[in-house]
Amino acid sequence: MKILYFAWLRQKTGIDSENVVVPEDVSDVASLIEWLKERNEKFADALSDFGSIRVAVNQEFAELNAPVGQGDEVAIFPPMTGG
Amino acid sequence: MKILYFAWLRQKTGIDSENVVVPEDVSDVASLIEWLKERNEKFADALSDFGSIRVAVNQEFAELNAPVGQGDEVAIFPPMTGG
Amino acid sequence: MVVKVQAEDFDVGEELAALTEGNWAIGGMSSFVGLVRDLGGANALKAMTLEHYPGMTEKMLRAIEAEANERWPLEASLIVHRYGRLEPGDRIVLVATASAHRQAAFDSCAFLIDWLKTKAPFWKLEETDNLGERWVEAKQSDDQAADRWNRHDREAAE
Amino acid sequence: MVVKVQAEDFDVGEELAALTEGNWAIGGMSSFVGLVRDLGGANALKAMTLEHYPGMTEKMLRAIEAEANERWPLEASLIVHRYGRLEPGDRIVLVATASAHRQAAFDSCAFLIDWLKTKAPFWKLEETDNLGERWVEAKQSDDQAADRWNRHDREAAE
Repeated sequence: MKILYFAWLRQKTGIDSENVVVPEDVSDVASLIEWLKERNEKFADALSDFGSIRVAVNQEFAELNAPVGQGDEVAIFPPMTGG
Repeated sequence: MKILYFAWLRQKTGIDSENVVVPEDVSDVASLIEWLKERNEKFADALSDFGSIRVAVNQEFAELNAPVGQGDEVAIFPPMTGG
Repeated sequence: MVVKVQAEDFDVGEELAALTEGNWAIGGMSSFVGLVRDLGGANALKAMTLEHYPGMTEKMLRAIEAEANERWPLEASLIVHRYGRLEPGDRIVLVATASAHRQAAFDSCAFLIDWLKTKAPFWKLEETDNLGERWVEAKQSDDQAADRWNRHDREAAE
Repeated sequence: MVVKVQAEDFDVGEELAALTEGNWAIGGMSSFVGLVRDLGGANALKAMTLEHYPGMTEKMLRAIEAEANERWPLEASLIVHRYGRLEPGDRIVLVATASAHRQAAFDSCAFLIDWLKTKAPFWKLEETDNLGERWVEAKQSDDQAADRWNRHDREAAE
């Protein structure tokens, strides 16, 4: 699974893009985030507040219950501020 | 008094601008128009419908009861279609 | 506040660049360009001639631009309106407003163009192959669009 | 329908001219330019860096532009959005829509810019002398502006 981090999520995790092999019990966005939080302090901190992060799966906005799998591209970022 | 005519009012009267001396009983826009209508057939036709004409006195929109006098600039034209 | 009434065409890029140049308080600029439209068909348009009332036109455009600047916190505003003979695709009018906030820019630009349609002393003469010359009639929908801005006032006052 | 996501600046005049060129069905073109604003004072802005999600950005801009074209009878539409490091006064975004009718042009342009503020995957990092670097937070007022367009749908459906 390819995971991308943007804005302060990129800064806090120290990673802009990574390829990870996720365990089988990671089946949706919520379980992916829980798994990432257990990796280390930086991730735990960056992902502590569900309300301040947004997720896209394969470049489409996704809810916490959206399914994710090994071949997916997942992006994690704060609320957008374009325009 | 200087009188200006625009658009089809200019075409129907055949005049774009004229200086006229108006009689003393011409004291407002309505009486000016009545007086102009009596000049000839062209004017009577052009000014027959109050609803389709607009008037400005000294370059400000004016109602039928607005006063007019010898030194004024009066313009008579159809509803505007700018923009 | 800039008002130009002219026969010549205008350069949209130059006009808009000049409007915002050097003013860092501007966050958004809204603009509108009106063009001579020809929908083709039996009454295909050959040309449109705009007549106006020199003197009164400039005076009224300055007054309405001043009113837009009173109603909204604008950093800059511009009206350029052409007159004379124009052909399909030609630019007729450019309105632009700039503000710290995008909504003020949008609303004031819409206000100015709605106003121009009904209150600026311009008249349009269309030339078509089939119908010859014809003065464009004022549209009720344009009056209603312009009246919106009065209604807003009344509602705010109630 | 044109979408450009680029680091370089854009020429507003050229972009707008290309949009309407040769299309005589266009009666009005509405456009909006967003600029890097600096209101000065204690937190005077030095620069703003826009980060985006390459691939998703273009895809989403194309999707929203397609939606604007479904909702309004547009003849042409354009979104140009920059990324990278920008300074006060620099252009960030250009949105333009053209239609036979001015109201369609105005409404669709407002729709696109409201949407961009909340749904396009861009993030802004501000650099100021006093506060250092700070990610711009999403504004509730921007969400409300974007939600307007959903409300219109719901009201129409009721």
